[in-house]
Amino acid sequence: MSRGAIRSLFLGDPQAARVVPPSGFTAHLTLFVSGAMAFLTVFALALSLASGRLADRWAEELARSATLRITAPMDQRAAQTEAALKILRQTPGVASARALTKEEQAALLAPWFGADLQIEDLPVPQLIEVIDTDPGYDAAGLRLRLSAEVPGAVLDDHTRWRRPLVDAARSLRRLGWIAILLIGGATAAMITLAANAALSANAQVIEVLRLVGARDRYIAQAFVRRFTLRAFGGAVIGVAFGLAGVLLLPSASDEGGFLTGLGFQGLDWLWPMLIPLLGGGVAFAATWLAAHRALKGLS
Amino acid sequence: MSRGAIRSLFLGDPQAARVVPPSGFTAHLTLFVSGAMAFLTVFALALSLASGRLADRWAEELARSATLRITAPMDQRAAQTEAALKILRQTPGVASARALTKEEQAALLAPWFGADLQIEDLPVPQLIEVIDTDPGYDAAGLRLRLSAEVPGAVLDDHTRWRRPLVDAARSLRRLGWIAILLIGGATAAMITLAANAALSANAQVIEVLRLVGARDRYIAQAFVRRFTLRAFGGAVIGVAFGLAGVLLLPSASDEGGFLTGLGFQGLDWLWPMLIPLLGGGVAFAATWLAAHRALKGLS
Amino acid sequence: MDRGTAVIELENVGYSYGGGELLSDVSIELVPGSFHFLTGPSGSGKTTLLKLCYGALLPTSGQVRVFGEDMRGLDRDQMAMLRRRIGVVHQDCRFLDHLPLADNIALPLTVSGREAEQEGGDLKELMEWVGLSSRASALPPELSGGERQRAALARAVIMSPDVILADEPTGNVDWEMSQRLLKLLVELNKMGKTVLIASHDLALIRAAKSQVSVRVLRITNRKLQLAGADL
Amino acid sequence: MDRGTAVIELENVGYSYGGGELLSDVSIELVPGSFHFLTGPSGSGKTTLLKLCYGALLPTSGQVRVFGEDMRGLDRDQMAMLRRRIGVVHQDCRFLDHLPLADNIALPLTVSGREAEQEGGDLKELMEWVGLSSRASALPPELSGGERQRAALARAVIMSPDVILADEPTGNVDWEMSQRLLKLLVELNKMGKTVLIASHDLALIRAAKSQVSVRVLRITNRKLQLAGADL
Ligand SMILES: Nc1ncnc2c1ncn2[C@@H]1O[C@H](COP(=O)(O)OP(=O)(O)OP(=O)(O)O)[C@@H](O)[C@H]1O
Ligand SMILES: Nc1ncnc2c1ncn2[C@@H]1O[C@H](COP(=O)(O)OP(=O)(O)OP(=O)(O)O)[C@@H](O)[C@H]1O
Ligand SMILES: [Mg+2]
Ligand SMILES: [Mg+2]
Repeated sequence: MSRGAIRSLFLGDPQAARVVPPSGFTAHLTLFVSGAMAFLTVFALALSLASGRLADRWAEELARSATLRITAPMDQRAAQTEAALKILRQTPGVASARALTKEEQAALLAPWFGADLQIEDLPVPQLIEVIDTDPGYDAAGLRLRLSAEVPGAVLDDHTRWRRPLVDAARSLRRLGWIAILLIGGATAAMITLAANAALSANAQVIEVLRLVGARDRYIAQAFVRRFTLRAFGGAVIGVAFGLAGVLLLPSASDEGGFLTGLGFQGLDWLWPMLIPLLGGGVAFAATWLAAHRALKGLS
Repeated sequence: MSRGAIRSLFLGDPQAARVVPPSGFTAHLTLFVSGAMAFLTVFALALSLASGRLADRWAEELARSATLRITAPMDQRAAQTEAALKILRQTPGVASARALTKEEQAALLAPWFGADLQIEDLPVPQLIEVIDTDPGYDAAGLRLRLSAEVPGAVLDDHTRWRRPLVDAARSLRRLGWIAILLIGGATAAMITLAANAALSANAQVIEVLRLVGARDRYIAQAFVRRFTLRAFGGAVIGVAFGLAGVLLLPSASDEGGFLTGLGFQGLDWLWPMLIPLLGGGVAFAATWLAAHRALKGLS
Repeated sequence: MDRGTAVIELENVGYSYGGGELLSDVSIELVPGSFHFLTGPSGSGKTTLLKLCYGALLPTSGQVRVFGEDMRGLDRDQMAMLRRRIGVVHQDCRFLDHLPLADNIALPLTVSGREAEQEGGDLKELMEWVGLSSRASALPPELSGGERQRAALARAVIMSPDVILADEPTGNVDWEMSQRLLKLLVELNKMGKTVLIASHDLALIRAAKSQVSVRVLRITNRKLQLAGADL
Repeated sequence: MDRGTAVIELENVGYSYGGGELLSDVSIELVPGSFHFLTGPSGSGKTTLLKLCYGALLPTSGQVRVFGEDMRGLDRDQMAMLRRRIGVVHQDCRFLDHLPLADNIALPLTVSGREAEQEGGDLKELMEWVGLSSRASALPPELSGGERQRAALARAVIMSPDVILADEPTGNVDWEMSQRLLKLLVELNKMGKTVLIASHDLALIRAAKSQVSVRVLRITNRKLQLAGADL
């Protein structure tokens, strides 16, 4: 396909456009397929992006993955805490370790003892937040060392609880992308088939045009132009409806976690804009190939 | 459409079947559309059912929705607990109220103080689990009454935290059903358009048949039969692939919450079986209408 | 000509495609066993008149009765049944392009539920007569123009219908072949079939006159007239 | 007949659709300004021979040269260009069914990028000549068989091509109209165009002979022969 052909595709030749019958069911089919699939793609995209965001957030939280709990008589507590922090800082795979302040501990316990808890009154253990690096530390080794040097320390590894959630969010995101791929593939196949159906329904048009001396490019262009614009237009409509639908969904809330946050944020809005371009591109390629295959059968 | 016509649709008339050209792009299109959409429907169905299960589970947990916390000096605690339970039992909208045992409280606190906690050593408040009926109780009124009669009682209403999650799961389920409706509608429209496209591509066949004295039913049946079987077959293949895909997803785990549990359970397996029947039904109706509309144009 | 006996009867028929009237006040009766030619300049309405006779068009005024029944009163199934008693050769012969020629010629048998095999002998003989035996398994798009016309005639007569309406059945065949086709129609006519042929071919009409008693109808100025013996 | 001057030249051409050979060892040269008729029984290969001449088919053996160029060596765009210099009337005239007749007749101008309006005068005159002025805005499916043939002829000559190949152009028109069409072709021939007409219509050939010097080619037994003066 030469540049000239692409240019004239968009500038258009009103004469060439007329030689293709204006309408028919395959025309509506193309428009509709393109629209409906674009609509579905917008939703799948919203799902993928939302679960991607969730997975990222959870994965980040997962980094603060362990808590060290030091239960010791009040007088030994500070010393043991110091010792534990020292050990943690020496442990490879631990990014940082920090003793929680009284206020932080009180906030964590609030659901149990009320917000007006006087933490000093309670024999509450000291908590240490452990943030590990990506490959992580050797939990068994750390436990062994702690049990020797800081008898009151218990390592509570949250990873076990959160990892599956992150995996789940990631698998939801993967599901979303798979859906997008499937929808995209199905759309491409349907547009290709519709283009082929339209071309074989118009076999006589092609034959007549060839008979009176039309060049391949002229014939192909008339069809390609029509189908590309149709698929593009259908996708634009579909995306518009899809975005409207996404906007109508209950909006994100802090309390609701990710599920209600099924929308687009920031630059995400650019993604749906790609859909019509891709749809048009697929239609362009499919029709161009179909037209040239149809033409090859004629001398 | 008479019963005889439906019967002969499935028994089939090999002669009548031959008069329709065997194949072509619209044939592949129908098969493909039906298959791809069935495939997507299986996933949307899996998503809906999984989030439906989740919403149900969460909604059920929501029923145990409130905790009453009694912080009082050890000697008054039993009396205040009794008083609070009495008030709760009198409160309309409270289904049941029950003081947690020591063991239950210890289990709840385990993440904080370790499993070997001696709860007697701690000034831990007594917790009362309140299960409310569906319309719920008047939280403000209850608080007022409690503050008067049981000064150490604090009502902690979990509903505020869980309700949005249940809403979210419900909205995911709704999203799934909307997707199914959209996919179903799109499929119906595409099959209708494909049937119309095939019939208009076969206008000459219909004309010739009518000319040589074929009755409407004979002509319509040949098309209807072919399209119904095609849509049905495509959907069967699509559902098979879809189920295979769902089975290949990471399986449900207790830890991972609902997200990895995107599968079918028990009788749910019957739902996907409906898809080919619906697909075939849509194709049947669409082709029957299209054929009769096409025939009406001819004398 | 008694009313009841006419196979096809047009009474004050007028027809218009939407613009001016194309045919007006046309009345004819085709009695069983009659042999008519229909002539007239190109575009005068011969094909239209034939279409009125087999119900592809309904008259805008007047009445068409076929086998004694008013066309307007027939439902679609009755119309289909009527078509089985009328063999039509279309001017632009159309076929089922995906079926071999033999199946196409046997199509009227197929759609009326009669076994093509049963009448296999007839089919073979007929294809022999129109010179298509060697092309029996060819698809219609692989046929020459004349072969298509012959196939259309064969398809029209395979059910041995009571009436044969042929629109320009010899426009694309050579003289010898057109004599053969004429002979076939004359034989059928002698067996009592009613024949109506639209044709420009004066030589053909003359040849027919020498074999059978023929009436020539001519469309001039939207009217149908019986042509004199001057042909 | 000098080699270089022939417009269409077939040299030992053979053609087969896959079965037995349909044409074999055919050699002709059409010089500019010649007027040929092509006859032969139905199914003998007239349409096939014409298709070889305008490149719709390529010979299975031998060579076809048009305007001095070997058909086999042309790419698709060159073939399109060649078609603009050859006007073809197909036996089954096909049109763009969604465009009115006038646009269909002007189609060769449209696809070659020439403004139909510019040649509007020619178009109108031509449509007048073939008697289709009143049907200018009709769609092709609304035309009678004869009207389609006349439209196909008009479309074939609108570009005033160097060669006109017509396949049975008068099969569906009445005698008077066929005389008009013949006159058009004779006039074009007198302007130096090469004309080749496949036809069964002996009367037409005789009429042409009286107006212009005509050669009659006949296909018999897969060979092309120059028919004697016995016609
Ligand atoms: N595409 C094709 N495939 C196979 N056979 C073909 C094809 N086209 C034509 N034929 C056969 O080739 C022979 C010659 O066909 P052609 O159309 O050239 O005949 P013709 O001389 O034009 O006949 P007519 O006068 O009937 O138009 C016929 O027997 C025809 O059936
Ligand atoms: N569907 C239609 N809509 C409008 N006009 C039509 C339609 N069909 C035919 N006509 C017009 O009606 C007139 C008569 O057509 P008809 O086909 O009956 O002519 P005919 O006598 O068979 O001609 P020919 O000898 O050329 O076949 C023509 O001028 C034609 O253009
Ligand atoms: Mg006609
Ligand atoms: Mg021919």
